[in-house]
Amino acid sequence: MLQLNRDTLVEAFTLMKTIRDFEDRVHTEFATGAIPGFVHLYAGEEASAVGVCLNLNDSDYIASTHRGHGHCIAKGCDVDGMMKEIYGRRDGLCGGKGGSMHIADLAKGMMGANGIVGGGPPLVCGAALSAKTLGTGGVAVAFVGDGGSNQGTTLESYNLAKVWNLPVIFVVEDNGYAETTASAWAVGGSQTKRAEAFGMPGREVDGHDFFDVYEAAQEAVERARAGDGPSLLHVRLGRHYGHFEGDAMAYRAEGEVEALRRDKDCLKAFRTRVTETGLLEPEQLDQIEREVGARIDAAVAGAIGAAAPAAEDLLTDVYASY
Amino acid sequence: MLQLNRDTLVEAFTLMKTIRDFEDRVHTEFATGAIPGFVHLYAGEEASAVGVCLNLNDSDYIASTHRGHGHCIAKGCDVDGMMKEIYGRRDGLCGGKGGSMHIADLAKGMMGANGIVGGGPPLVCGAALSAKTLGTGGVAVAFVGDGGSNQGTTLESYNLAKVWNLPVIFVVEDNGYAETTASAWAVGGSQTKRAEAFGMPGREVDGHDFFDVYEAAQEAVERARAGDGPSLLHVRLGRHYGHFEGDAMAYRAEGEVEALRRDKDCLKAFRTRVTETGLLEPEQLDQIEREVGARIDAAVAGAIGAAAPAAEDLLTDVYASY
Amino acid sequence: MSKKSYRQAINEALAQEMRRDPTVIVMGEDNVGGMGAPGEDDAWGGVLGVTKGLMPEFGRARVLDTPITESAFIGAAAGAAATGLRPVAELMFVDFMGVCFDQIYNQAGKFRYMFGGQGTTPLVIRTMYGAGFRAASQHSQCLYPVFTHIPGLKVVIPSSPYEAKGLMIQSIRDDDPVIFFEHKVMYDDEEEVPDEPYTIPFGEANLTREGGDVTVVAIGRMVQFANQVADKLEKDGIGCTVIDPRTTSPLDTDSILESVAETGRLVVVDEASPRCNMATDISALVSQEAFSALKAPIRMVTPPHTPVPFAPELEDLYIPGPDQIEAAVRAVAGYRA
Amino acid sequence: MSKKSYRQAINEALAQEMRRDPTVIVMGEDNVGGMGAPGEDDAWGGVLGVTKGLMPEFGRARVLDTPITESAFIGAAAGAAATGLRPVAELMFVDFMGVCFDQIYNQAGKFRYMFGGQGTTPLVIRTMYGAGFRAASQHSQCLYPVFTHIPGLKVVIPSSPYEAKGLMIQSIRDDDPVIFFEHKVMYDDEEEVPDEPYTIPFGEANLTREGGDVTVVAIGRMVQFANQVADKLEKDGIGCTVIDPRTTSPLDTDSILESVAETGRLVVVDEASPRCNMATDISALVSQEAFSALKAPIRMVTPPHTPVPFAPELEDLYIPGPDQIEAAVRAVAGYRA
Ligand SMILES: Cc1ncc(C[n+]2csc(CCOP(=O)(O)OP(=O)(O)O)c2C)c(N)n1
Ligand SMILES: Cc1ncc(C[n+]2csc(CCOP(=O)(O)OP(=O)(O)O)c2C)c(N)n1
Ligand SMILES: [Mg+2]
Ligand SMILES: [Mg+2]
Repeated sequence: MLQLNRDTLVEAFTLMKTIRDFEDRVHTEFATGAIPGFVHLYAGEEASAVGVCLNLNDSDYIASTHRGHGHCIAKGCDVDGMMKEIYGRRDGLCGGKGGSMHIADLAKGMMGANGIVGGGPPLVCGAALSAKTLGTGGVAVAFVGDGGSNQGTTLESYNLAKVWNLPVIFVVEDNGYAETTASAWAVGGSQTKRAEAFGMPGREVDGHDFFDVYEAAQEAVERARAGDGPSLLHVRLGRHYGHFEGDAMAYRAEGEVEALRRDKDCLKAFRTRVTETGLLEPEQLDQIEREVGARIDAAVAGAIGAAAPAAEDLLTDVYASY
Repeated sequence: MLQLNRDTLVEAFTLMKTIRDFEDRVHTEFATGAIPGFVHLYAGEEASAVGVCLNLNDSDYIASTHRGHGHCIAKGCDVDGMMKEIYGRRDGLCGGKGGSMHIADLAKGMMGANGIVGGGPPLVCGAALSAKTLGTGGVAVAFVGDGGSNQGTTLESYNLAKVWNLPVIFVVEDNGYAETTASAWAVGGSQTKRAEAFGMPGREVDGHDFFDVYEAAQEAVERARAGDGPSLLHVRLGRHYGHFEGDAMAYRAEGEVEALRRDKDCLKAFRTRVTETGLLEPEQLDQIEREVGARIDAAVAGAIGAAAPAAEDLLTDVYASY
Repeated sequence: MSKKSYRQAINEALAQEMRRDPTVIVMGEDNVGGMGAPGEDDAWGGVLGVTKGLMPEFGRARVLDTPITESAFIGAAAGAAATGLRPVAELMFVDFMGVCFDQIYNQAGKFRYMFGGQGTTPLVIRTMYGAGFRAASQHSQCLYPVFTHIPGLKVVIPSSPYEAKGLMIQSIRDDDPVIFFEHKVMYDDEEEVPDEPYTIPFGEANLTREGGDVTVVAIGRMVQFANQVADKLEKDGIGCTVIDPRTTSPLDTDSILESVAETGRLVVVDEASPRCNMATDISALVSQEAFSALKAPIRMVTPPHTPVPFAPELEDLYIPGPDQIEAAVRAVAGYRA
Repeated sequence: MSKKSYRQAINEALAQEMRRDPTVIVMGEDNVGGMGAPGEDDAWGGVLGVTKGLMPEFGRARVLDTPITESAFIGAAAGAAATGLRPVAELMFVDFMGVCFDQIYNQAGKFRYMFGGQGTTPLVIRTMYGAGFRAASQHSQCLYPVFTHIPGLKVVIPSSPYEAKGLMIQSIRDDDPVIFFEHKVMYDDEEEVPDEPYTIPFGEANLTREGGDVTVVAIGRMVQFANQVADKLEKDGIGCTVIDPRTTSPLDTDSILESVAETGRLVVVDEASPRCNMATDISALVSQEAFSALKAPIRMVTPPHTPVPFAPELEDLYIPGPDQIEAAVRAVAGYRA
C-alpha cells in the first residue's frame, strides 16, 4: 500500500465524500424541478477524479467532460460557487452563464467541463505546451469517457502529445456506457493497447479503488513532470445514476446499480481500507461525513436563495474587448 | 511467389507503367505551365495502387487522396479522361470542374481523389456499409498517407469499421513524408500496432514490391469479403517527385531520390522478377512499354487539344435538382 | 388524420419511408440504444425518442447505433449515399457539426460538382437546433445559416408537425444532401397530421397568415411566434402575411418578393445569431430585388451577438419572442417616410 | 519604410511580435518544414513561405511543426492561449476548418462567455482563403461569413501588405480569438510598409477612396477591384467611396452608415458564396439602419451559389471582378426611382 500521510487521506476522503453528497443532492434537487437543463452526475466515480487530482497542484491543469462536477471538486473548485452555477445564479462560478456542463475555474487549473465529447484532449495539449514553454513544471490531465475515447479529437491528441512530448495524462474513465451504448461494443480493441500504439504507456486501473488510481496517476504525473511525455490510464468504474438526470436506465441489467453501490463503492472501500489498517479512525470519517453533509446543505440552501443573473449580463463577457 | 497468371502479370505491368508514364509526363507538362493548380504525383508508388486494386472488381470501391492519379488508373479510370481533367477540359472525367485533386469515376468504384487529408476513410466505411447492406459482396479500400494516418477522421474510421464489422481495407501509404515532415517524427507509435489496438490485423508491406503488396491485399480483401471485418496495410514506399510540382525537396537527403529510383524502383523489380522466373519475356515488357508510352502521348495531345468548359457549366451540377 | 406530435410526425415519416424503400437506413448515437448492453433493446430510440420503435420493426441492420465518432459515421452516411443507400444520419445536436463538418460540406455537398455531375448523394442529416432547453451554449445553437451558406447542401427547417412529416419524406426522396433541422423544444407540439405519406416540395414557402400591411418572414420555431403576433395584430387592424420558407436552401424568393411587393414592409425573424444569418440573407434579397416596393426600413428580429446563456432568465431574454416581433411589426407598419 | 509583399508583411509582423513578447509562439503544418527529415531545416517555412525564417531566429520551441491533426493542434493553441501563451496557429487553408471547427467556435470562441468572464484566449488562427489559384473546390473557399456568424470570434481580412502587417500585430496583441484571413493570390502583392511595428485597430474601416455618388463596401481582395473601378469611374464623373471594413467582426457599422447617408447608394462586393455572406450582412444592416437615405436598390456583387470550379475559364467567371463591380456601380448610380 502507498505511503500516504494522514492529511492526504483525510483530504481524499473529504473530497470523495463531497463529490458523493454533492451529486446525491443534485439528484434529489433536480427531481424537484429546481435545476434547469442537462445534468450528468459523477456519483460512483469519485475515486478517479480524486485519485488523479491529489497528485496535482494549482499550476497543473485539467480538462473535463459533460460529467464534470467530480473533477471540479477534486481540482479545488468552490462547491458553493458550483452549486450556484448549476442553479444558474449570478454568483455561480461562471455567473450562471455556463451551467453544469461548463463549470470552469481557470485560477484553480480547471479548464472547464465540456459539452462536446472529446472537446478536452486537444485543450490539455495546449495547457501542457504552455507549461513546457513557460517552464512552470506543470502537467495537464484530460478526463475523457469510454465514449469519448473513440472521438477523433481524442485520438489525435494522443499522437500530438506523443510527438510533441507533452506532459499530459489521458484518463479514460470507462463507466461501461456512453449514454446507453456499452463500451464493450463501441470501443474496438483496447484502451491500453491504443496508448501503446501511439507510443505511450497505458495502464489499466480499478476506478473503485482510490489507492490504485492514486498510485497509477502518481506514476504518470511523475513521468510527465520528468519530461518523459504522455501516458494513459484506463480507469474502470461505474456510475450510480443514469446518463443524465431523467434517464430510466432501461439498458442496464437488473440489479446492476444496486450491486455497484453494494460491492464497488469507492467510499466504502476506502473506509474499510484506512480503518482496518488503522490509518484513520472510524469516528474521524464519521465526523468528516457530517461536515461534508452540512457543507452541501449550505451550498444547496445558498444556491436556492441566490439571485439570478441581471438582464445586462446577457451581453457581457462575449469578448475581452470588442 | 504468388501464383499469378500471365494475364494478371501483364495487366499489373501495364497499369504500373501507365501510372509511371502518366506521372512523368504530367511532371514535364506541368513545367511548361500548361497545367493549372496543385498537382501531386504518385510516381514511385505504383506497386501499391496496382497491387491493391488488382484484387478488386467494379463492385468494390476505393477512396483516394490528393495524390490520386495512381489509384485512379489502377482502379480503371480512363487515362484520356484523367489527363483532360488535369488540364481542366470539358471532356475531362469531371467536366474540368474537379481537376487533379478531385478525379472520380463512380461507375468504376473510384469515389474520388480528395483534397482533404483524411477525407476518404469515413467515406469508404459508407461504401462498405452499402456493400454489406445491399449484399453486393463488395469491399471498400481507403488509401491514406502517413500524414493522413494521424488525422482523427482516419483513426475514427478504424474504430467504426471494426465496431460495424465492415469489409474495409485501410492502406496506409507511407512514403516517409507528409509534405516536408518525416513520418518517423509525426507518427507516434506504429501503424500496425494502431491497427491491432483498434482490434484489426495490421501488416507491414514492402511497397516497392508488387508481389508483396498483392499478396497482403489479397489476404485483406478475402478477409473482408468473408465478413471478417477490416484490416490495415502499412505500405512503405517512396515518392519520386516533390510533395507537389514546384517543391524543391530541400528536406530530403542528398541522393535520396536517385537511390530510390536506382534501387527501389517497383517497375525494375517487377521486370527482374518476372523475366528471371521466365513468367514474361523482356520483349513482351518492352512492347507494353512502347504501347503505354504511345497511349500517354495520345492522352497529352488529346488534353492539349481539348476544349475548355463552356460558361454555362459554371452553374450546373451543384444539385441533382434545386 | 390524427393529432401527432412533431416527434411522432418525424418518426412516422422515417418508418413509412423505410417500409417503402429498403435502401433507406437510419443511424446515429443511441438511435436504438442499449447496443452491447445487458438491458432492454431499443432502450432510448434517440436521446429525445424520435427514432424509437424503428429498430424493432426494421432490425439493427437498418437502424444502426454508432460510436461517438461523428466524422466517421456522418462521412460513412455520405459514402453510403454515394454508393446505393439513402441514409438518414442523426447529428444529435447541430452544435456538434464542428467535429464532422468537413464530411458534410467538403465531401457530401461538393461530390456532384467536383465530379462533374456524376452520381447523386441522397443523404439526410437530422439534427436538433435551437435555444429554450436550458442546455447552454454548446447545445442550443441554430447554425442553419452556416449550412445555407454552402452550395451543394439543402437546408430544411420544419415549423410544425405537419411540416415535419411532409418535409422529412421529401428529404429522404431527394437526391441531394439535406440537412433537416428539428427544434428541440417543439418535439411535443401537436397538430393534425395525415396518416398516409405525403411530401412537401422544397423551395415553396408556406403562407401561414395573409394580410396586406406587413410581410413577416420567420424561420423554424419563430413561425409560431409570428403567427401569434399576426393573430393579435389583426384585431388591431394590422394585417400580416407570415411566410414560412420551409427550406432556406433552396429559398422561395418569389413568394417573399411577391408579398413585399404588396405590403412594402418586411420583418424577418430568425433565431440564429445575428451576423450573416437568414435575417440578413432575406433582408438583403429584398433590398436588392424589391427596393422600389419598400415603404419602410426592413426590421430584423434576432437574438444578440452572444453565445446562448445557461440561466433561464438570460436564455429567455436571448430568444426572440412575440413581444419583439410585435414591436418590429408595429414599427414598420407605423413608419412614414 | 520599404516595399514589402503581403507575405513579407505578415512574416515581419510575426517576427517583431515574437521578439517583443516571449509568450508568442507559432505553429502549423510545415511552418518550419523538414521536421525529422534528413535534409535542410526550415525547408519550407509554410506551404507558401509565410513563416520562413522564424525558426532560425526563435528556435523550434517557439516555431512548432505539427502532425496533420488540425483538431488537436488548433485545440492545443486554444488551450495554450487560455493558459499563458499567445499562439499563432496556422490552419493552412480555411477550407480545412471542417476537421477542427469545434475547437474554434465551441471551445476558444465560447470560453469567456461560458466561464462568465474568466480568463482570456489570445489566440490567432492564420488561414488562407479565396479563389484564383486553380486550387479547386476544397482549397478556394472564403468561409469568413461562417466565422463572422459566431459570437466570440473576431474576423480580420487584410486587403493589402500595409493592412496585413498592422492587423497581424493587433491580432497578436488582442485578447480574444482572432481568425486572420490571408488571400492566397495576394502574397506577392507589394506596397510600402513601415519597418517598425504598428497596429491597426479592429472595427475601424478604411476608406480607400472617397466620392459622393456611391458607397462600395468590399472585403479582402475585392478592395483592390473596387479601387480600380472607383478610379476608372471617377474619370466618368461617378464618385465612389470605397470602404474596406478590415474586420468583419467587429464591423465598423458607423463608417458604412455614414457613407450611405451621404451617397444614398450602396454596392457590396464579397468573394464569399452568396447566401448568408458579408454582402447580405452589410446590405441588411443598411436596409434596416439607413433606409431613409437609400436612393437606389442595394446591389450585391458575389460569386454564384456553386462550389469553386477547377478549370481556369470557369474559375475566372466565378470570381467577382472589376467588370461586375463597375456594372453594379453604374446601375445604382444611374438608378432613378
Ligand atoms: C461531439 C459530441 N457528440 C455527442 C454528444 C452527446 N453525448 C453527450 S455525453 C455522451 C456520452 C458520452 O459517453 P462517455 O464518453 O462514455 O462519458 P460518460 O457519459 O459515460 O461519462 C454523448 C453521446 C456530445 N455531447 N458531443
Ligand atoms: C485536412 C488537411 N490538412 C492539411 C492539408 C494539406 N496537405 C495536403 S497533402 C499534405 C501532406 C499529406 O501527407 P501524406 O498523408 O503522407 O500523403 P503524401 O502527400 O505523402 O502522399 C498536407 C499537409 C490538407 N489537404 N487537408
Ligand atoms: Mg462512459
Ligand atoms: Mg506521405
